[in-house]
Amino acid sequence: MGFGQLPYDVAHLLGGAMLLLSFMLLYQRRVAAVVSVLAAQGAVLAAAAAWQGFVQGAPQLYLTALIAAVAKAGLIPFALRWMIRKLALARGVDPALGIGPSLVAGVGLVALAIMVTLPITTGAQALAREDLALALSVVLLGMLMMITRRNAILQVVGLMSLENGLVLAAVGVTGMPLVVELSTAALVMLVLVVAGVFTFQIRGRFDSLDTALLHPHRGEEG
Amino acid sequence: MPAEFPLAWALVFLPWAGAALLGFLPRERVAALVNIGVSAASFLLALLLLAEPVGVQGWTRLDALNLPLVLLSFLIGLTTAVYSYGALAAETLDPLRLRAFHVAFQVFMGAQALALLADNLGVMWVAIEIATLASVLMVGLHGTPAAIEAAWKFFILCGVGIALALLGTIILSLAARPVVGEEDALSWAVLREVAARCDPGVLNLAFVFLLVGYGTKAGLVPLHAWLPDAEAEGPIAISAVLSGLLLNAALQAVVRVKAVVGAHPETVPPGALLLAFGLASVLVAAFALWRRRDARRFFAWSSILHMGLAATGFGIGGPAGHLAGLLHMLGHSLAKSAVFFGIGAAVRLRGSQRIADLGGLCASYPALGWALVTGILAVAGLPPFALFASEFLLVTEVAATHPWVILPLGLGLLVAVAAKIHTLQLLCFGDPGPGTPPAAGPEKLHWPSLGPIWLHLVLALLLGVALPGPLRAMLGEAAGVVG
Amino acid sequence: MLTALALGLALLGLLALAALPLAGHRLAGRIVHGGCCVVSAGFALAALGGMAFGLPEEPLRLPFGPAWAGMSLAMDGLSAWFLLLLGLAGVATSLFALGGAPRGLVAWPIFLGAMALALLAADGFTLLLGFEAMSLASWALVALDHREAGNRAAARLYLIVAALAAACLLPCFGLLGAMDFAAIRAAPPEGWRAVAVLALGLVGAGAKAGLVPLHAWLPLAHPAAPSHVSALMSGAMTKVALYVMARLLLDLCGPVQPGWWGLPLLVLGVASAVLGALRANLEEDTKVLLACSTIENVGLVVVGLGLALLFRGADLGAMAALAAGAALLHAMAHGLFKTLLFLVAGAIQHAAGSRRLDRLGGLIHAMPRTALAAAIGLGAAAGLPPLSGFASEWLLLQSLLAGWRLGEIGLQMAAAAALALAAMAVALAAAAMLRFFGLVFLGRPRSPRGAGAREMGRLQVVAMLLPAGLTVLLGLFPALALELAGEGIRQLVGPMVRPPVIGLALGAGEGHSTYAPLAVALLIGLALMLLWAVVRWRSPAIADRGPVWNGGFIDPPAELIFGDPLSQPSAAGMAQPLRRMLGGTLLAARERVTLPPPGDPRPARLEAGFEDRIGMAPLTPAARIRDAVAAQVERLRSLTIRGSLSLVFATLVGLLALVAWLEGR
Amino acid sequence: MAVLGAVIAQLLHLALMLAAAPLVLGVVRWLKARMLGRRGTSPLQPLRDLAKLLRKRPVLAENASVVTEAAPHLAVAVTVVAIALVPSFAHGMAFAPVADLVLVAGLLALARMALALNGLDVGTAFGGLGAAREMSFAVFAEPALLVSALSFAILAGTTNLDQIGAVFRDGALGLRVSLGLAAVAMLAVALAENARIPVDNPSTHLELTMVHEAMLLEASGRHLALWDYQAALKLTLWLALVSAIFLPFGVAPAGTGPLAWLIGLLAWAAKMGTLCLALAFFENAIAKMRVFRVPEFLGAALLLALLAAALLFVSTGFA
Repeated sequence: MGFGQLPYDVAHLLGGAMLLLSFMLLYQRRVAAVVSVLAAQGAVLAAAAAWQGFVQGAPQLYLTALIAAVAKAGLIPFALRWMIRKLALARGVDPALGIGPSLVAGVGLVALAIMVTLPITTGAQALAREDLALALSVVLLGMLMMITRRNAILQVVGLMSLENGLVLAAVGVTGMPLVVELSTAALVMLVLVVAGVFTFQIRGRFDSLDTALLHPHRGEEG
Repeated sequence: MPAEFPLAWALVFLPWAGAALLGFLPRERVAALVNIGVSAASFLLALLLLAEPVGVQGWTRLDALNLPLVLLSFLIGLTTAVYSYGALAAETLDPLRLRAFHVAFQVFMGAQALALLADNLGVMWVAIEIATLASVLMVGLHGTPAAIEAAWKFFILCGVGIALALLGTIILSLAARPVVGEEDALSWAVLREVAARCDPGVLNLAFVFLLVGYGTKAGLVPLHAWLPDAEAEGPIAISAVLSGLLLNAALQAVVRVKAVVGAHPETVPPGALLLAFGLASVLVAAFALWRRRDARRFFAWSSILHMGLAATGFGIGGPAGHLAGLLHMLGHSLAKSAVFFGIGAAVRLRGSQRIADLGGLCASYPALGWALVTGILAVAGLPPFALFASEFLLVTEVAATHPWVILPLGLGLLVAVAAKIHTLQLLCFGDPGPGTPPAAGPEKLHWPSLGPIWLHLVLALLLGVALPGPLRAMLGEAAGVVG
Repeated sequence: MLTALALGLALLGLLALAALPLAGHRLAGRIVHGGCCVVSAGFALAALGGMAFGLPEEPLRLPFGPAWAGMSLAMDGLSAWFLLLLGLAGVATSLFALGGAPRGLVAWPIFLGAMALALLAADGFTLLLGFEAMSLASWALVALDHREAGNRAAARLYLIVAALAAACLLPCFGLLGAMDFAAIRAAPPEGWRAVAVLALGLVGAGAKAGLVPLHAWLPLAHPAAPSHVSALMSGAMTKVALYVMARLLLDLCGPVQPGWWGLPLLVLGVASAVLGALRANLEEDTKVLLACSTIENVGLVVVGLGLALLFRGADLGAMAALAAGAALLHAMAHGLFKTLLFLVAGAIQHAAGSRRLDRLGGLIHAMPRTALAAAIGLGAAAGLPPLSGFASEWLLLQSLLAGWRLGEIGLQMAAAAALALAAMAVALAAAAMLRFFGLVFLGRPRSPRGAGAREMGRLQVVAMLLPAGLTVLLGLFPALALELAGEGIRQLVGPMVRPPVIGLALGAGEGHSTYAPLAVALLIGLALMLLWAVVRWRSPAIADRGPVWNGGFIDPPAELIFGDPLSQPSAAGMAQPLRRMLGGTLLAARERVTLPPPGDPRPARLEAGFEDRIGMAPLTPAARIRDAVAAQVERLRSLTIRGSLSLVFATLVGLLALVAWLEGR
Repeated sequence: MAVLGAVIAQLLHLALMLAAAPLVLGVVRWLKARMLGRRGTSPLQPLRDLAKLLRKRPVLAENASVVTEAAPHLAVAVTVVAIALVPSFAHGMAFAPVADLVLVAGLLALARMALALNGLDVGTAFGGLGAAREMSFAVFAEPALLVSALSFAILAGTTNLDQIGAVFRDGALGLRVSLGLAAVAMLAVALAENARIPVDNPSTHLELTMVHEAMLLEASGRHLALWDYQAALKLTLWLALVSAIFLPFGVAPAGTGPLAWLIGLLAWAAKMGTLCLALAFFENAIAKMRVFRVPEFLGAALLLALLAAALLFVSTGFA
C-alpha cells in the first residue's frame, strides 16, 4: 500500500470526510442539526471501518463497522433526538466561544495534530499514520466542542464525536484486537445511558441543560 | 484450579456475581450482610493470590507491584462494607438507591481487581472505565444538586480522560505493531520487551495521551477538578474507595505505561513529566487545603496531595523512588480511608460536614475524637505511620538525586502538614461550637464504625516501622518491577 | 546493654498501651508513672555505666524497621551523656507526676521513649522517628487542656514548628547521602552540599531547641503543658534538639568542615542568650519566665558548640575540648536545674493557685523545703558559685576568653563581642532569677490563696530535692562529670583531646586558670562558720521582732490583711530598670504611667508591656504569603465544569506542543 | 618550706585585708572631708561604728525570714573568700592556684545576690527598688569587667590574678595603651560595684536615686554591722584588685621571705593610699548622675574594654 493507490485514497477520503464533519459539528447553530451531523459522522466511521476490514482482510472490523453503523449512526442520534423532544429543549446552541473563533481554533488544532504526527511516525505504515493524524484532529475537535458548548446534550455530542475519533484511530491500526472495538462500542452505549440519566436529573432539577447552572451547586458554597 | 480460569478472573467475577445477586435482594439488612459476605469472600480469595505463581496468565498478570495493591483493595473493600453496614442505616436512601449502591459497590470492586491485575492494557482500560462509571453512579446517589453537579463533573471529565487514555493505548499498540510479531501488541509484558525497538516519537505521543487520560483519573493537578467534589458527595464509602482504590489503580496504570515508554532511551523522559505533575499537585493541594470549610472536601484535597507525592516518587524513579511511591500509595489508602470513616461517623452524629459544625469532637465523643486525631496525624505524614516512612524515603531520595526539587517539595509538605494540624485542632479540640447538637447521652458508636478505623491505623503503623520480612522483600521487588 | 535499653523502650511502649485500658482506673497513674520512673532510672544507670566502664562497640540492629532497611541503635559517649540527663530528668518528673493527679498517661511514656530513641539512634531514620514522635507526644501533652484557646494556639504553633524541623532535617540526611551514621562519617559532605546541611541542620535542630529567631513557640508551649511535662520539655527535650545539632554538625559532618561553620552558631547562640534572658526579666508568669530562661541557656550551649567548631577548624584541640566541655556540662547543668525549677513552679501553682508573680509572695514561710530547692535551682541558673551553673559558665567564659587564639582578627572580634554579650546574658539571668525568688518566696503574700499555701506532698518534695541535690553535686564535682563526658567530647572535636580537667578542678587552656569548686565551697563554709562564731561571740543579743519600718511608711489600714499591696514591689516594677535600659531597643517595650490629678485619692497606675518582634518576624509574613497564594490557588477551584475541562484540554495541547517542539530540535 | 611560707603569707594577707577594710573606708571619707575643707571624722570611725552596732540588739520585721539572718553572714563570708584571693604584698600565696578573676567576679555576684535578697525579704518598696537597680547595673558591669579581663588574658595567657600580677610585675610587656583603656574600664566598674559617686551616693539615705543603702533599710544591729563591713571589704577588694593588676610594682615574688614581704607591704600601702586619694578626689570632683544614665556610663566602660582588646588584636602578633 502507499500513496496514489486506491486503498489509501479511499481511507484517506473517509478520514477527511470525518474531519470535515467534525468541523460541521462546530459550525452548526441548531441542536437538531448537530445531532444529524453526528449521525452522518457515525455513518462515515462505519464506512471507514468496513473499508479497513476489506483492505486489511480483517473480518472483525466488519463487526466493528456494524456496531458503529447501528450505534453511532442509528441508536445514539435517535436517542438524542428523543431526548431533545422529550425535554423540549431550546433549539439554539448558544456557544460559549463564537462559531467563527471556534472554527479558527479548530484549524489550529488540526495543524497541531498534523505537526505532532507526520514527522514522527516514519516507522509505521503510511496508512496508519495518515489515519492517526486525522483521528487525532477529530479527537481534538471533539474536545473543543465540549468546552465551547454550554448545553449538556452538546457536551455529550462532543464526547461522542471524540469517541468516533478513537474508533477511527483504532480501525486504522492493523491487527488491533477485537476487544478494544467491542469494549469501545459497549462503553459508548454505557456512557450514553449514564449521560441520559444525568441529563434527565439535571433537567428535572434545574429546568435547563445549561451546565453553567450547576456551578453554584458545587459543595462548600461561600 | 484450572489454568484457563485463573484466580485473577475469579477475583473479578466473584464480586460481579455478588453484584448480580445484590441486585435482587430487597431487604436492606440482608443486602448489607450479603455485601459484607461477598467482600469477605473476595478478600479471602485475594489472600490465595499469595500462593499463586508470579507472572502473566492470558490477559492478566500477577507481580509484586499489583499484588499488595490487590490485597489492600479487597481489605479496604471489606472494611468499607463492614463500615457501611452501620453507616448506611443512617443515610437517607430509599431501597432502590440502596440496592443500586450495593450493586455499584461490588461492580466497582470487581473492576478494580481487573484494573490492577490486567496485563493487557486494553483490558486494564476497560476495567478502569467500568470502575469509573460505577463510582459515578455511587457519587450521584443522593441526587441532591451538589451530588448531581459532582457526578456530572466526574462523568464529563473522566469520560474525556478515559477516551484520551484509550487513544493513548491505541497509539501505543500502533507503536508496537511493527516490532511485535504475532504477539499481543497490548500486553504490558510484551511491550516492555519491545519498547526499546519502537519508534520513540510514537511512544511520546502515546505517553502524552495516557498520562493525561489516566492522570485525570488519578486526580493529578491540573486534571483534578472532579476529585474534591466527587469524594465529598454520596455515601462516605465512596470517599473511602475513591481515594483508597480508584486513584491507586489509575496511578498504577500511569506507572506501568511510564515503565514501557521509559524503556526506550530516546523518548522524552516520562519520569520528568510525571514529576512535574506530581509537584504541581503537591503545591496546589497544599495551599488549597487552607481554604477548605468542608471536612470531606478537605481530605479529598489531601488525596490530591498524596497522589502528587506518590507521582513525585515514581517520577524521580530508581528503586528508592518507586518504593517510596508504592509505599505512599499503600499508606495513603489505609490512613485516608480510616479518616473518612471517622469523618463519616462524625458527620452522622453532627448532621453536617462543615468543619465549623464538627468542632470539638474530643470533648463530645472522646473515642471517636481521639481515633480521628490519630488518623489525621497519620494522614499528615507524622510518625510512626506508613506515610512518615514513605515521605522520609521520598524526601531523602529527592535530596540525594534531584536536590533542586527539594524546595517545592519541602514547601508543599510543610504547608500541607500545617494545614492538617490546623484542621485537626479545629475538628477535634476545643469545645463544640454553638449550634452543634449536644452529645445525646452515651456515644452511639458501635464496633462497625470504630473497628475499621483502628484496624487501618494499626496496619499503617506496621507498614511504617515494623514491616515483616517477606512483605519487605515483596515491596523491594515491586520497586524493581517497574524500575 | 543496648538490648536492655531496647527492652526499656519496649517497656515504655507497653506502658503507653496499658494506659489505654487502665484509663480512669485508680492505679493507672501509679503504674504508668512508676514504670516510667523505673525505666528512666534504668536509662540513667545504663548511661552512667556505659560512660564509666566502657560503651558498647557494635550498634544493635533491630529486627524490624521501615520498608527499605532495618533500624539500629547505638550508644556512644555523646548519646550516653544526653541519655544520662534524660534519665535523671525522667526520674524526677515521673516522681513528681506520681504524686499528682494522673493525666496524659498514654503520651507520657511515649514522650520519654521517643527521646531515648532519638538519643540512641544509629541511623537517620531512627533518629528522626524518635525526634518526631517526641514532638508528637509532647504536643499531645501540651494540648491536654485543649479547651483553653491559648493552649490550642500554643499546641498548633508547637507542632507546626516541629514539622518545620522535620522538613529541614529530612533533606539533611538525603544530602549526607547515607542513613547509617558510620557510613556518613566515612564520606562527609563537601562543597555546597555541606553548606546546605549546615543551614538545614541549624534551622531544623535550632527551631526545635528554641534558638532565636525561631523561638516564639517555646514561651507559649512549655507553660501550656502540665508542670512535670514542661519540666521534661525544657530540661530534656531541648537538649535532645541540641544533641541532634551537635551530632549532625560536629560529629557526622566531621572535622573536614571549615572553622567558619562555628560563626553562625556563635551569632545565633549569643542572640538567643541575650534575648531569652532579657525576656525572662520582663515576663510576669513563672513558667513563661522559666521558658525564656531556657532560650537563654540553649543559646549558651550553642555558643559552646560554635566555639568548638571554630577552635577545631583552627586546630586548637585543647581549646575545642574546652568549648565542647562547656557546652556538654552546661547542657547537663541546665537540664537538671531547669527540671527542678519547673517542678517548683508546678508546686507553687498547685499550692498557691497561681502562676502569676503578682499573685504570689512570702511562700518561703509556707513552703520552706520548696523554697530551699528553688534557691538551689535559681542559684545555679543565676550562675553563682559553687553551683553547677557557675562551673559550666566558667568553662564557657574561659573558652570565650581564649577566642583571641583564633588568629584571624574578624573571628577574634566576634569572640570578644560574644564574650561581652554572654557575660551580659549571665548577669541578666541572675537578675531574672533574683526577681523570681524575691517576688515568689520573699515579701508578703499578694493573694488570699497564696496566704493559705501549704507544702507539697512528700513525693513531690523528694522529686524536687533530687535534682536539687544533683545540681549541688554537679557544681562541686564538675571535673568528674567531664571525665565521664570525655568520650562525648572526643566524639565532637577529635580523638586526640582530653577534657579540660585537672584533678578535681576545671582547668582552661594550658591549665593556667583553674576553678576548684570543692576548695571554694570549703573556703566559703569555713569562713561562714568562723564568722558565725565571731558574731555570736561579739553580739549575743537575741533579735527582736517589730513592725516593718519601710522607710517610715505609715502602717496599712486594718482591712488590708496582707499589708498595703502597693507598698510591695510588683513584677512590672522589678522589671522597670531593665525594661528601660534594654527592653525598648530589643523588645519594643513600652510604659505608660497614669497619674490621677492632685487631690484624687486613686493611686497612680503603671501599664508596661512588650512584644517579641524578633520572634514574630518569621511567622507573620509567612502566614500572609500563605494566605495570598492560597487565594490565588482558590481561583483554580472556582472554575466551571467547562473551565476545568478546558484546563485538561490546555494541558493536553500544551504537552503535545512540548513533545513536538522537543522532537523538532 | 615554700608551702609553709605560702600559707603564712596567705594568713598575713587575710589578716591585713580584714583589718585594712574599715580603715580604707575611713580614710576615703576623711580625705573627702579634708578636700572639702571639713575636719572630717577620724579614719578609725568605721571601726567604732562596727563595734557599736555589734553591741546593739537587732530588730527584725515581723515577716522577716531566715534570709534576713543568713544573707549578711553569707555576703561577708563570700567577700572574705574573694578578698583572700587578690594578692596584696606577695605573690604565690597558698590560694594562688585558685585565684581566678572570673571566680572573683562570680563570688562578688553571689554577695550581690545575697544583698538583693536581703532587700527583698520583707517586701518593702525601697528594698525592691534597690535590688532591681543593683542587679540591672551588674548587667552592664560584668561584661565590662570580663572584657577588660580579656586584655589581661591575652597578655598574660591566663585569668589567674597571681600570674597576671607576676607577668605584669616583670614588666616584660612595657606600658601599653590597651592596658590603660582596660584600667579605665575596670575603675568605672569598681565605682559602680561599690555604689560610689557617680553611680550611687554612699553617704545618703532615702534619696530616691539610691541603690545600695535602699537594700539595708531594714537591717539593724549586727546585721547592719555585717553589711557595712561587707561594703568596706568590697571597696578594699576592688582597690586591691586594681593595684594587683595595674600597679604590681614591689610585690614580693613567689617563694621570697619576710624582707621582700615587708617591701611589698609598704609598696601596697602606698598604692592603696594613692588609690584612696584618687577616689576621694574623683568623688569630690564630679556629681552623681541620673540612674538611667548609668548604663551609658558602664556601656562606655565596656566599649573602652573592647577597644583595648581590639588594639591588642592589632598590635600583638596574635592577629
